[in-house]
Amino acid sequence: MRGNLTFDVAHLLAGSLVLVSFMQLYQDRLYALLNIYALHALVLAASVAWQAFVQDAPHLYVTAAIALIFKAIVIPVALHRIIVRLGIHREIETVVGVGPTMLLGMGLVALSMVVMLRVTVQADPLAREDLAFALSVVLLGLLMMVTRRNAVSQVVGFMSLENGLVLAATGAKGMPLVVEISVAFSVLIAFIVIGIFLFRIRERFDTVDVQALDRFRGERR
Amino acid sequence: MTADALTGVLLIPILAAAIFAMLPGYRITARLNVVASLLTFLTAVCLFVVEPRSGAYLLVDDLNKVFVVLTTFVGFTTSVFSASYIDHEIEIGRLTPAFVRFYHAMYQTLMFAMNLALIANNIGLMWVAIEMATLTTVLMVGIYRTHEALEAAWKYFILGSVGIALALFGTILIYMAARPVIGEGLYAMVWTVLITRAAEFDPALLNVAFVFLLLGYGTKVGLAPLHAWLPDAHAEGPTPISAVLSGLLLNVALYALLRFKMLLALNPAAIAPGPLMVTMGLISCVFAAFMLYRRRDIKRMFAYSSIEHMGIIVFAFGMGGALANFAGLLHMTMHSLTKSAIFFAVGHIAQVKGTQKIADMGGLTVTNPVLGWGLVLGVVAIAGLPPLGIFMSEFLVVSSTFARQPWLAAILVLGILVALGGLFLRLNTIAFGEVRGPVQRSDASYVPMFLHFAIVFAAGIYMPPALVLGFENVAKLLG
Amino acid sequence: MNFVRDLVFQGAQMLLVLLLSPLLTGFVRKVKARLLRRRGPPLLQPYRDLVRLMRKEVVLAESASWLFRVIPYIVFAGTWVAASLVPTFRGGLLFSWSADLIAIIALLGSARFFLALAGLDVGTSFGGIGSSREVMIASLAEPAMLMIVFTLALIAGATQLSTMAAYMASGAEGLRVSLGLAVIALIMVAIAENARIPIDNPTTHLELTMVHEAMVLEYSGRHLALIDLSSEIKLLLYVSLITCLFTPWGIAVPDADVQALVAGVVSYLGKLAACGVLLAVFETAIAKMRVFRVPAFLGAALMLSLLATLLLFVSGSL
Amino acid sequence: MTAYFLYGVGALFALAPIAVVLAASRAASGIVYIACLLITAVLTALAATYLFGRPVGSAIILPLGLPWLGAHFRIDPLSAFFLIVVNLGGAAASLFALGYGRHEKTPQRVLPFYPAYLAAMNLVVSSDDAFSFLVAWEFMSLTSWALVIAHHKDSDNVRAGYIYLLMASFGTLALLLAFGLLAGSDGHYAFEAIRTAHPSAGLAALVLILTVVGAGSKAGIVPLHAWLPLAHPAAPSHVSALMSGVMTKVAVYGFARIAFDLLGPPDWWWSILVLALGGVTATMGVLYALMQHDLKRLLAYHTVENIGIIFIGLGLALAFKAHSMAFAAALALTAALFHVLNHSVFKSLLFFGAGAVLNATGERDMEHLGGLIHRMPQTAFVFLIGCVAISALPPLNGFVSEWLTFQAILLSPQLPAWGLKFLVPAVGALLALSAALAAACFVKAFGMSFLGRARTPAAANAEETDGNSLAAMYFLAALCLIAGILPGLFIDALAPVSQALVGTGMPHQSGLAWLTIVPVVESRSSYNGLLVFVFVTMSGSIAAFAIHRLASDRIRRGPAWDCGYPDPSPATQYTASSFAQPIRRVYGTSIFHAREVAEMPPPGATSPARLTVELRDLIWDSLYAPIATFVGFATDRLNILQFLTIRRYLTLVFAALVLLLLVLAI
Repeated sequence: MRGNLTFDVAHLLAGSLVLVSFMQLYQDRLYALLNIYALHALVLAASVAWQAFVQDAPHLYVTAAIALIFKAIVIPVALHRIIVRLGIHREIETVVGVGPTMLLGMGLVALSMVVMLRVTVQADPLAREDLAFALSVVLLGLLMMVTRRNAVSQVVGFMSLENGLVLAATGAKGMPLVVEISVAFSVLIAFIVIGIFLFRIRERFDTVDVQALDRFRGERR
Repeated sequence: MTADALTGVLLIPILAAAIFAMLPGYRITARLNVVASLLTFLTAVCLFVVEPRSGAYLLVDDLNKVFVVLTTFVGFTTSVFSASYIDHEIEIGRLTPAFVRFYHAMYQTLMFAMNLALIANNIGLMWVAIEMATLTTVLMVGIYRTHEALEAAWKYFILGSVGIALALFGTILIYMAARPVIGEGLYAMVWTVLITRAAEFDPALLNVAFVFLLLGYGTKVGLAPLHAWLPDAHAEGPTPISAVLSGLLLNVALYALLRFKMLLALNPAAIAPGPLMVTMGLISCVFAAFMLYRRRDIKRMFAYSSIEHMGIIVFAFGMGGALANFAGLLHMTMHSLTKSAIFFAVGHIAQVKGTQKIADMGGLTVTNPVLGWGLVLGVVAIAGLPPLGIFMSEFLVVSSTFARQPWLAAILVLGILVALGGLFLRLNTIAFGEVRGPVQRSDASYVPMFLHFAIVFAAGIYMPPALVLGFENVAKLLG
Repeated sequence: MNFVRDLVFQGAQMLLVLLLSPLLTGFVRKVKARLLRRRGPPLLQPYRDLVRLMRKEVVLAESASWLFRVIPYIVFAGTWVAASLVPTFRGGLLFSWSADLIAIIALLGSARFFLALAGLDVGTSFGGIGSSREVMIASLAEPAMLMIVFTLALIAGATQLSTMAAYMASGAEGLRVSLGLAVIALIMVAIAENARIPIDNPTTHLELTMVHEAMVLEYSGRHLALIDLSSEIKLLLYVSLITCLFTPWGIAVPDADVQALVAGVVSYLGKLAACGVLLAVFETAIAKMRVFRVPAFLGAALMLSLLATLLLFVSGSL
Repeated sequence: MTAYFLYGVGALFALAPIAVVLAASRAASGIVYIACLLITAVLTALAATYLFGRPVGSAIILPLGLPWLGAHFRIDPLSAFFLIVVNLGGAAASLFALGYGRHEKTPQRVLPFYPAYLAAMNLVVSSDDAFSFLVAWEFMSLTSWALVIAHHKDSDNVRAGYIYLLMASFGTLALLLAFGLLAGSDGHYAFEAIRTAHPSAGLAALVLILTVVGAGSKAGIVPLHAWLPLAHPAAPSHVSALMSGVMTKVAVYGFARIAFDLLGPPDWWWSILVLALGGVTATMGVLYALMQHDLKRLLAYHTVENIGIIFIGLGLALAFKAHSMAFAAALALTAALFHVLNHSVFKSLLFFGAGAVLNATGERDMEHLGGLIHRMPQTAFVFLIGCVAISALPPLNGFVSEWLTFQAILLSPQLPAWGLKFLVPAVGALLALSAALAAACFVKAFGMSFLGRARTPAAANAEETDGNSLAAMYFLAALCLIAGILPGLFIDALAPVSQALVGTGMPHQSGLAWLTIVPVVESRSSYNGLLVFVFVTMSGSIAAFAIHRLASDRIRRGPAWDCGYPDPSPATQYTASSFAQPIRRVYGTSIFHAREVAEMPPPGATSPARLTVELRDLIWDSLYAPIATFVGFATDRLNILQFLTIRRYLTLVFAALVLLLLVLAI
């Protein structure tokens, strides 16, 4: 019975993470996006905590805490302030419309299911389902990165991608170094956020202004 | 003793990094940098002398011995080059002493990270080390703090981060595949354990894992279409770093890829990793070859040439078989030596001419014969002309492939030819023709450059039997 | 003994072609004149011309080099040697084996090569015109000639002229289409090679129509005499060649008696006369063509000869 | 035996670094060239003693090159013959360079590469495994590339070198693929192993095609010849001579080695390919040459022509060999190889002459020369001999080898294959056409450069070239004559070669009366260059003697007659392009799309009338230009990838990921 329950709860949490990823894809305002991301991190924290509980792995609580404090609170707040500071609180420019993006997302989820469900059943079913969801989250995060023009939303995409990784890592029972990895990734994200702030990257990841790109080392034709 | 050598390879750089971070004088750190690199190299050579012992974290086998020695050797010669390069940079005020201090510390940290990645027995540790190396180089690429440098570093950083993430996902998947067989915990990530049980792993998981690892580490190797960070990072960073990037870091990532390829090859139910690697290799080779033509920045051009050669190497390993693996290994070694030597030359040339734009340099063999002919020699070597080493490896790759897969070899040959055309097109304007750009003498040290060329030349003519034996063992290991 | 006899005949042949060639030219001129209802020059006029030219001093252009003075001798020697290797009245020439038909043609080619150089030596515009047109004509005539040789050689199984003539005389081959095509082509080539109408006009001095004459415009005195003599020998050579290959009747065999030899000489003279008349009639009946129609003419010869070769495979037992 | 060669090659290689060190000093050029001369002379003598003596193969394996293979070297009759060609040419070029090289402005760009180049060519012909062969082959290209761009200030030279290197690498890669097929995937690269492995028919055909492409691009087979007329003239003249006279022969060696030796018994249709290419090459080469007015480029195009002739001979030999007609094959092969030697001799001679002219006047353009026979009589004389020889006129050597080729063609009706029966006569016609055109072309070359009146002050003030250069040229001219009048000696020397390649040699020639050569039987055909030479000389001398004695020997100098309108300006002479005009009209209108545009100023206008000739190189336009366009197009398109935003790069990564996952899913 307990096995069933653990499976169901983990399944529920992981599924919610995918759902929240879709919600992110749907957002077209920055503030709302940040809020949804906080929710994403929250679900992750819950999922990790549940895994910690299930696996009897207390160190995973650290990861859950990081997710909760750093990702659900600190980062969204910091990004919020950056948006205010840089004055870019407007609508998100998407490359592809929301509708097609959602469709693409569906396709990706289906893809990850197909890929992962080929894994033989002898592998831990929990891991198997978990991995399918994690892969979905990773792919959706990547999709977000490539369909958004705005730097902040791209960062959000990267962070949700990374959440998928943490989900996968915590789902892998007994995997060493999970905490270290989640810390390392948090540092990485911090770097990115600082980078955005330092380099005043308003519009895109790429450059401060378009003219600089044209000067770009004479390589421009 | 073995443990000493192993830990020495790691300890010397990391200690040196710590010391350099604290030492104020940049001249002394430059000298010390050379000494530390030399020591690391000598320690690495010791690995050959003493039979190594593998633990849960560190591993020495035939495969990584070659890589470690190559890495530490090029690290050493690059440090020699770096000393004279940095002197000049400070003279013209492009770098301040504080940055140089940071630079040397980072240099040793990078060496540490690469060595760690190479001798790590744990795939998680290997991942960590490679990411550490990546982040270190990001910092070094941006060291000039010009707009372009920061931009290149930023691009490298973002693309690298995604690569990191993908590689990690692959690593997790490998663990997941190994866990039911080996059991939970550390040993499911230990390479020596994984390799013995690989046949029992779940093939579907392995497949997905390999896709992620191929893309994740492939980003570091610079395979097209994941290469985008590479040309800019090479072009905008300090030249010693370009040399290390092309000569070493790409190899380290490739090493990781090879490890996982071996793992996959042992599982008969999993997809063959060969065709994937062959495809990526061919795409990279042909793509980079065409990209050479429109280059206006000399360092970026050679960066694309690195992509091309990485493509060839990955192709060779993808083809597999004793001959192709041998060729791939040889090609990798030769490419490391040649490309870093080319960057040594290019660094001095850029300093003499005060620019990296090809249009502003010309007739170099007239104004600076040694540098100019050095570059000519380098391009001749990298284009795969005899009697230099790359010719031998290309000969082996192509001729051994053609009998098996004629079309693949034909495409590869096309790439090689197109690349040769691109390289010589630019070489002609740089080395020959009318003199363009400022004319000044270069008082740089040519020793590292010609040392590399001498080795490459010698290898093209005569390979010592011991070396051959070593390579053959590795080739067998790679299957 | 045989050797001495053969040597004597070889010498006789050499002298014969040398002595007879001006006569042939004179004969053709005479017949042509008669056809045009003129009286024409005497039959022996070419000999007189040669002797007079030889006695005159040479007026040499200031820009002429040593080569210019040597070339007449080379041209003469080459042509003469070539002509002396073509059987006239008696087959089995002693030195026949020193050069086969291909070599004979190449010898004539050498002569033309040097003559064309002579046209350029002084550095005048007319010399250039002559040379450049000559080499253009030769570039078509020579391959045609070689293809004819090819046809004949395939039929006779040899390129050795004595062997070929003997084979033809034996009548083993009978009539063949290829032979017919070859003889037409050979006549066309011969006309071109000897600078006859309609390719060139040996008597013209109208500047823009000259080919051969333009080339030798700067020659005078003994040099001119040699060059004229060479052209005359060449005409004789081609006539001998055509007759010995296609009308080999009467040519004495190597060990023939006196009677046969006399018959050989007589028949040879008869053939010469017949050819001379035919040539004269032909030249009178036709107008000179424009220089740039020459390629079509010679191209036709080349095609005919190639066709002759290919037809051999179809019709013959080869 | 082989060891001595390797010592020689080693000595040549050792000269290269010495030359680098010495380059600055004045004596460098002398030292290097004398050393090269000595070494190559010794090597020639060695190879000759080998070929004339009792040839036994001796192999040497050095622990160099491919590790588990070693570098194999072996001298057999074929390589010995080509060693003679290489070293003879090398010796002559070194001798010539003793004088010519003194005028070199940047000796440091020539001297180090020159001995290495010679050494590489020696290595190609003596190597006995695929790897050494290709290393030497490509190294030969590389060193000659360096020599081509020795005068790099002229951007045309650099461009020529670029195209050359590309084409050379293309050829090497084709050969590499060929060897890859021959060696199989296990890498049996030694020739010994390749010989015993009999490839299947399809594989052998592919190898042959690759060999034709690989060796042919080096030799200058049309349409792979494009680099040749650019690169050969760009090098210093003694190097041009080596490239044209010798290196193309090394390429022929490569072809002969693979097609006759390594590949086993041939298929008859291979010869169709080789013959057709040979015929087209011969004709196109000479037609191209006729359109040139750069003396050295004209010579380079003639190399293309002669390579065509050689390949015709090789193709015939293949055809005969495929039908087991060993004697005919021996005849064709001997003809081809003899032409190899002959061409190397007279082409070197001609390039030396062109070099002497270039040194004396600074001009390669024939439109700026003229009248040099007055200023440089000796150079003119030897150049004339070269011209006669290359035009295949008796009694010099060029004629003999073409004559032998014709004799081989005449044996072709005995071939059973119908395709060959028809093709060979057509090829014969092309051969005849190219011979006739070659004569025309050399009338032009010699006439425009040496005859007539000087067209420029440079030509008017030229000085006779130096003694060393003249000695080299006289030496080669003498060789032309000797090979022309005593061909039997050379044919006999070639007997072991054809013995080795097609199973039999031509009948022994030296014992025949009067030194005649008889390819098959005497009643069929025979040729005696000596007698022809003696007859012509005698009759010419007798005529001269008789006329001078009996008639007149007086000479008066006067102005030229020129139909009464002599013009003192040298500009009224025929120029090179006007000389070629009739031929251009006949052949060029279709092959080169030649067009003459006449600009006539209206009456009263003072501007000069102009006649411009437009030629199009259709092979370049239809084969090379599209490639260049394609590369340009592809690079332009792909170059966009350099300027994408990070997001787009990420999209690429994303696409790759999704694609690979899709592959897994399906």
